[in-house]
Amino acid sequence: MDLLIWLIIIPLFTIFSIGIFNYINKKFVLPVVFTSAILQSGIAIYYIINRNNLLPQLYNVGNWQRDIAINLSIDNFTLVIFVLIAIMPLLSLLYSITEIQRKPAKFYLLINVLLLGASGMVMTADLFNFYVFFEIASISSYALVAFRDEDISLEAAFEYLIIGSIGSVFLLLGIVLTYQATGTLNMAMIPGRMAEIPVITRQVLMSLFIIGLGVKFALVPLHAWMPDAYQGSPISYIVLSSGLVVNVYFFVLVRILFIFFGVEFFQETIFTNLIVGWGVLSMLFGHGAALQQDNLKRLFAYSTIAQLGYVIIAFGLGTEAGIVAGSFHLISHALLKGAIFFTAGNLHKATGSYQIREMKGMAEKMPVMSIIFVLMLIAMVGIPPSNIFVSKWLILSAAVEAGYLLPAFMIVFGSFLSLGYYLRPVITIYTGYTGFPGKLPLLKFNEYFPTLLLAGICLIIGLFPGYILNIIDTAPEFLLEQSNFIIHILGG
Amino acid sequence: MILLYPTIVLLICMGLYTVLTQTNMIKIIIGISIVESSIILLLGAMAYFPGAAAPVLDHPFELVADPLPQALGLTAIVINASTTAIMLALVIKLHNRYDTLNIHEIKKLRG
Amino acid sequence: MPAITMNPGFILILVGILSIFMKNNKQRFILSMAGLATSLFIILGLPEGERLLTFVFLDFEIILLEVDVISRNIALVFVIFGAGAFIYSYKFCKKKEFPLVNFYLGFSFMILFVGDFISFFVAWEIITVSAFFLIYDINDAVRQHTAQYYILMHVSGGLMLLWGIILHVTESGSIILTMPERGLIFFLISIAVKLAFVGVHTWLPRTYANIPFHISVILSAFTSKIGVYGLYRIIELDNMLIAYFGAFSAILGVILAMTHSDIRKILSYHIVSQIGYMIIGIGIGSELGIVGGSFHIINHILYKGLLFIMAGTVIYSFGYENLENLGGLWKKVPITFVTSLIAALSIAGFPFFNGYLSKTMIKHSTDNQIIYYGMMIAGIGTALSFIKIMYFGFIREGNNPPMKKKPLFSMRVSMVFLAGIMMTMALLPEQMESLFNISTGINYFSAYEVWNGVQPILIGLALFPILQKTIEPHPEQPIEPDFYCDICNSFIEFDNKVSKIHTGDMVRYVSWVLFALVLLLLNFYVTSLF
Amino acid sequence: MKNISFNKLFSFSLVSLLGVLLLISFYDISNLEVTLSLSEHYINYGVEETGAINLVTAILFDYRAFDTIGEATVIFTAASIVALILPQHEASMLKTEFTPIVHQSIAFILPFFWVISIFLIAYGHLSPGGGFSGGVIISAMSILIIFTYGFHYMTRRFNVTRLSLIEDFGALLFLSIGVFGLIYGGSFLANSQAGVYLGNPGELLSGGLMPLSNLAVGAKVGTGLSIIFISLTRED
Repeated sequence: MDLLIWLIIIPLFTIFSIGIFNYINKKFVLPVVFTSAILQSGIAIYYIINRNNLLPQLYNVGNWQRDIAINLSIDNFTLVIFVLIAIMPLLSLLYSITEIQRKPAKFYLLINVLLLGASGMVMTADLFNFYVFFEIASISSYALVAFRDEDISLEAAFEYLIIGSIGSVFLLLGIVLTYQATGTLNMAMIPGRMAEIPVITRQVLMSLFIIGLGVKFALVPLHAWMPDAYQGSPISYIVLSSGLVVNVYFFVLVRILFIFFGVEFFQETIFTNLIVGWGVLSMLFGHGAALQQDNLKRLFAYSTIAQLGYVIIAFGLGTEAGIVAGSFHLISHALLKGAIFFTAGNLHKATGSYQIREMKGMAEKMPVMSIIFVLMLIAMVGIPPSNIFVSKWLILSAAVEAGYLLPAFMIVFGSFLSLGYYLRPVITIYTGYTGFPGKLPLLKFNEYFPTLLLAGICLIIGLFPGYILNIIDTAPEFLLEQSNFIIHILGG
Repeated sequence: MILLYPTIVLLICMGLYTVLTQTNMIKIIIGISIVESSIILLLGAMAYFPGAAAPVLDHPFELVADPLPQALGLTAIVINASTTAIMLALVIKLHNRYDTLNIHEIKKLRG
Repeated sequence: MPAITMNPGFILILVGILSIFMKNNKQRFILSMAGLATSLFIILGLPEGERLLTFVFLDFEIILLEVDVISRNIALVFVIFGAGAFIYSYKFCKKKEFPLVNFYLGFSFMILFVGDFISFFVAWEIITVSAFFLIYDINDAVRQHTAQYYILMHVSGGLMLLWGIILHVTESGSIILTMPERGLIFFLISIAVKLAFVGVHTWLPRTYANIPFHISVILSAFTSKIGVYGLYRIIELDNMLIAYFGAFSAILGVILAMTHSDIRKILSYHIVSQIGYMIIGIGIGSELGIVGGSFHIINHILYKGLLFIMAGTVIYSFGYENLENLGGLWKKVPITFVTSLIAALSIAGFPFFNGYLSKTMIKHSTDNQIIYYGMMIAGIGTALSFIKIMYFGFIREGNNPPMKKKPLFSMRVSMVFLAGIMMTMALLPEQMESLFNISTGINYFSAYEVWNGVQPILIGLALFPILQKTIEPHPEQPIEPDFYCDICNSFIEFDNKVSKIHTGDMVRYVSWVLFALVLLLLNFYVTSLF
Repeated sequence: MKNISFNKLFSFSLVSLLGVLLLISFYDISNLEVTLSLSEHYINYGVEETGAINLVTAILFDYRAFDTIGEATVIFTAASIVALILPQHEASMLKTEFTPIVHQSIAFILPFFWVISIFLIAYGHLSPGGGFSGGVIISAMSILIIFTYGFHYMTRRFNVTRLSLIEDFGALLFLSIGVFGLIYGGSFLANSQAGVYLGNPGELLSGGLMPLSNLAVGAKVGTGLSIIFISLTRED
């Protein structure tokens, strides 16, 4: 059954109808939003479970021939993001029920737009259609950053908007030039034409794609918006952003690079070295800047930048093991970072601030949340038996196998640096209690449940990584072998 | 035709230079709009061949302009307009809060 | 009775989880003792030399149970000392400490019996983390610093281990715990951190002198011994270089110990020195050497634990631990005095005490003169520093501090228990050898051996009046900054610089984007020219 | 002062370097021999396959209708974002008073605007125009009304809530056209492939569901842009 189009139709329906429901009766909004979120997760889970007999699947929008239509496709590499689509949006929405008090209908609308953009970007096999979904996701991100309506969130949103627009201009330029150079927008037809173009032109197109998308997943030095944006925005958005959307942008860039240009091309032009080096730079820079942040959200934003550095290194290796390792790290980092952000939000309920120094003595007031927070921070360093340990193990062994000893060692060094800054919140939370003004708010079900669930999932993945590895171990087939993807889209 | 690409590149550079050097937020937005428009100009230029007719086929033509970049351009225009609207809304809001349009005075986030 | 094939560590981990739900210390204590008894029962019934409890993780075979003589004997003494430590400390342990100590012990047991690198690394790291939480205290800034220092040091060691394992695994394709084929140096660095080798030993005195005495009892008995055990399991070199390093460590540790005057600092530096003996034994690599080294681990756990218990009792009863403030204690706490005298004589290697046996074994395992004399010098230093503790602390009639609290009954029980076990072991050398499946043929109680053992102590006694000026007690700082703090500060400097370039100026960020694009394009265009 | 000039110099060199590099690559790309297979298909078979003679509309509403629904979502989102960011205030930013001549002439012109926009939307598949252009002219009407008669006059008739309801229904109409294609044509947004009567190319009722899509998009774009404009002009 072609359920994948419903991943587009359901959020679209929610987006368009939420205003009407809100107009009729505000009570209708939540059920509608949650039904749609549950349906979307359900579809993702359906594809994950039935991956062996359903995938790869192709959907022709408008029923045209495959070479002229916009195609939506799900292959085994897409499942990496589907794991996140199945988990993150629902939990993020659940958490937002209490967090978002002002104009909740608009918030749900924007979140659905974000989801629409994310699933569209992942599934589409048409270059310009990808740009449309890219803008859909970007536009809602800008608004969600500004959602809290504070000075800093507005400032951050404007900053993100400026940098993001510059990025998307270059992305559009890249897409337009690709069309001019190849005469087609179908992602499966581009590789064949691309091979006939001179090397330098291909490299120009590649750099335009890298800059355009790199802005979005905070590739150093295009990362500056991320800490600012996270500092001012609601936790539910941050979780969705660092847990899904950022990964989607990265995913698409990887797909574009590998499918359009091919891994042989990278190895011929020493591009692999460049991208691995860039990953190392990203990682060290992120860890370095995080070391003395006093705001938890900023700190974790920098740490997200650094963690994506690991993923960049892993994918940059261009080997099968590297891709599996990178995908695994993408997933495990997203889940763990989501749990950490939720916990930070819960702690924030008591202190009213995200400044680390204000969190003094939280351990006495919120013992369970504090211990979970601390354990997750330690897990983030890669201390076993956390899922990050497994993913670091995979990345390290992939890098060493591919002969990249120095980058691999930098990963180890980066873990050490990250311990340095994860210890600071730990130390502060477990430091002498100075007294809070007022009463401690009680945590509601929808606040602690997502936290505990994500933490539990992380632990289970850490102990039994096979569950996730089984899903993603066929991912490299559709990335390293261009012909697989082309045959899948265009038919034999 | 010979000056087409230099014009587009010049427009892109002008826009980017505006973004980099102007301090007024509205002017920065204008700069970004210039860059975006120049890319739409590129799309339009790609569609055109010397002597081609517009792609409205009410009777058969020898040579028809490429309709696809035009459609893409239309989409891009709409998207750019939406982005610009959001930018302007944010500028209004920022002006209310910070009481300035100078971008160098809006620096609460750092570090 | 059927033997249970199970890694005894799991029992204690389970006990640790259960003890969270217990109501008071007595229940937690009984539970922990029951856990230790079960572990003892399991350890005695474990089959040797088989690889059991295997399962597959990431295409690798995890071996959770692999027993040999040495690991079983060390585990036995872990059980004995664990029991002693629990008896000693259960009255004043805090609620959070019971589960943590149980986790700590559990993973220490686990690491003795695992047979592959992944579970070795897992246990290695969790030991660090649980020790971090044991050291950490919510209301004490010094302990917070200490804990931070401890975990940074140990995790960097652990990451070195991970790196070494990765290198080894990609080279050999197997994770069975053996001599690494590649990246040996990283294994050595990691183990050096864990066993507090000279140079990376700084965490040890800093930690053990600043935490509550009952926790230092536990930590001092296990942490560095696990490092030595790791050395034995991983490094199979009959390399004299390691033995030389061991001798160096033994001498330097003892010199550092002599210059301090906090009891626990002296004891801590002594660990560095005693670890040197174990490294010598394992570095020599002959069967006798390894058995001597691991026998020394066992002895050292007992007597060093007992000495830390003594230090704890002194702190508990008098409130001081700097020798400057102590004196004439032997009348007030006679049991403590007698038992710690036994421990001090053991550590100095006096004949008829148990340290003597293992030191003699190590001496017999090599003909190398440098090592022989190195051990001799270290022995003299050991004797000197324990004469220092005994003299200034217990015998000298100086400022007699008033006794605040009488030592608890449970404390005295544990001291007598441990001293009794030590004496039993000391007087039954043949049985000890049979426990290790070895027969050395050394006649421990012959006049020649006894004279050899007594020599360093006599020299120490003779030197004591001469060196009294330098080893006179003096006040001490709890935390002294060192080389590693400077490294951390340089990281923070780097971070300041990184953080400063984010000025909040959007235009600057845009220019970074353009700069990156230009750089990328230029790179491609320039490389295309060549 | 010195600092500022350095900044300008740096920016200038950065931008001009980028310009040179881009120019080189533009010429590189324009010198390539390319077969525009996609466009050739549209030009050769577009009319007979979709029933619309305006190929741009055929692409927008049939071949690549999926892009269009995304684009409609962008406008929709932008409108709600602008309404979200800018709070509801009473007074208008535009305080200009016009003479009766202006009032009268605008009142005279407005029906023509209306006709033009309806024409553009209805004949979108036959002549240059379409839902987007028509929608823009509708929004131009509301801009004119606000300019000349003031903000209150406009909001008395059409406030933002009511406009966004219209927008919602327009968007839902477009979506349901897509779902219609899914049910009858087996694929989301299937139009001419869904077996809908295409008519003779050149007639008003041709192109299958295209006029209906144009209508939906026109309503959506017109109200969306009006909302954006109304929200932007409101101020304290």
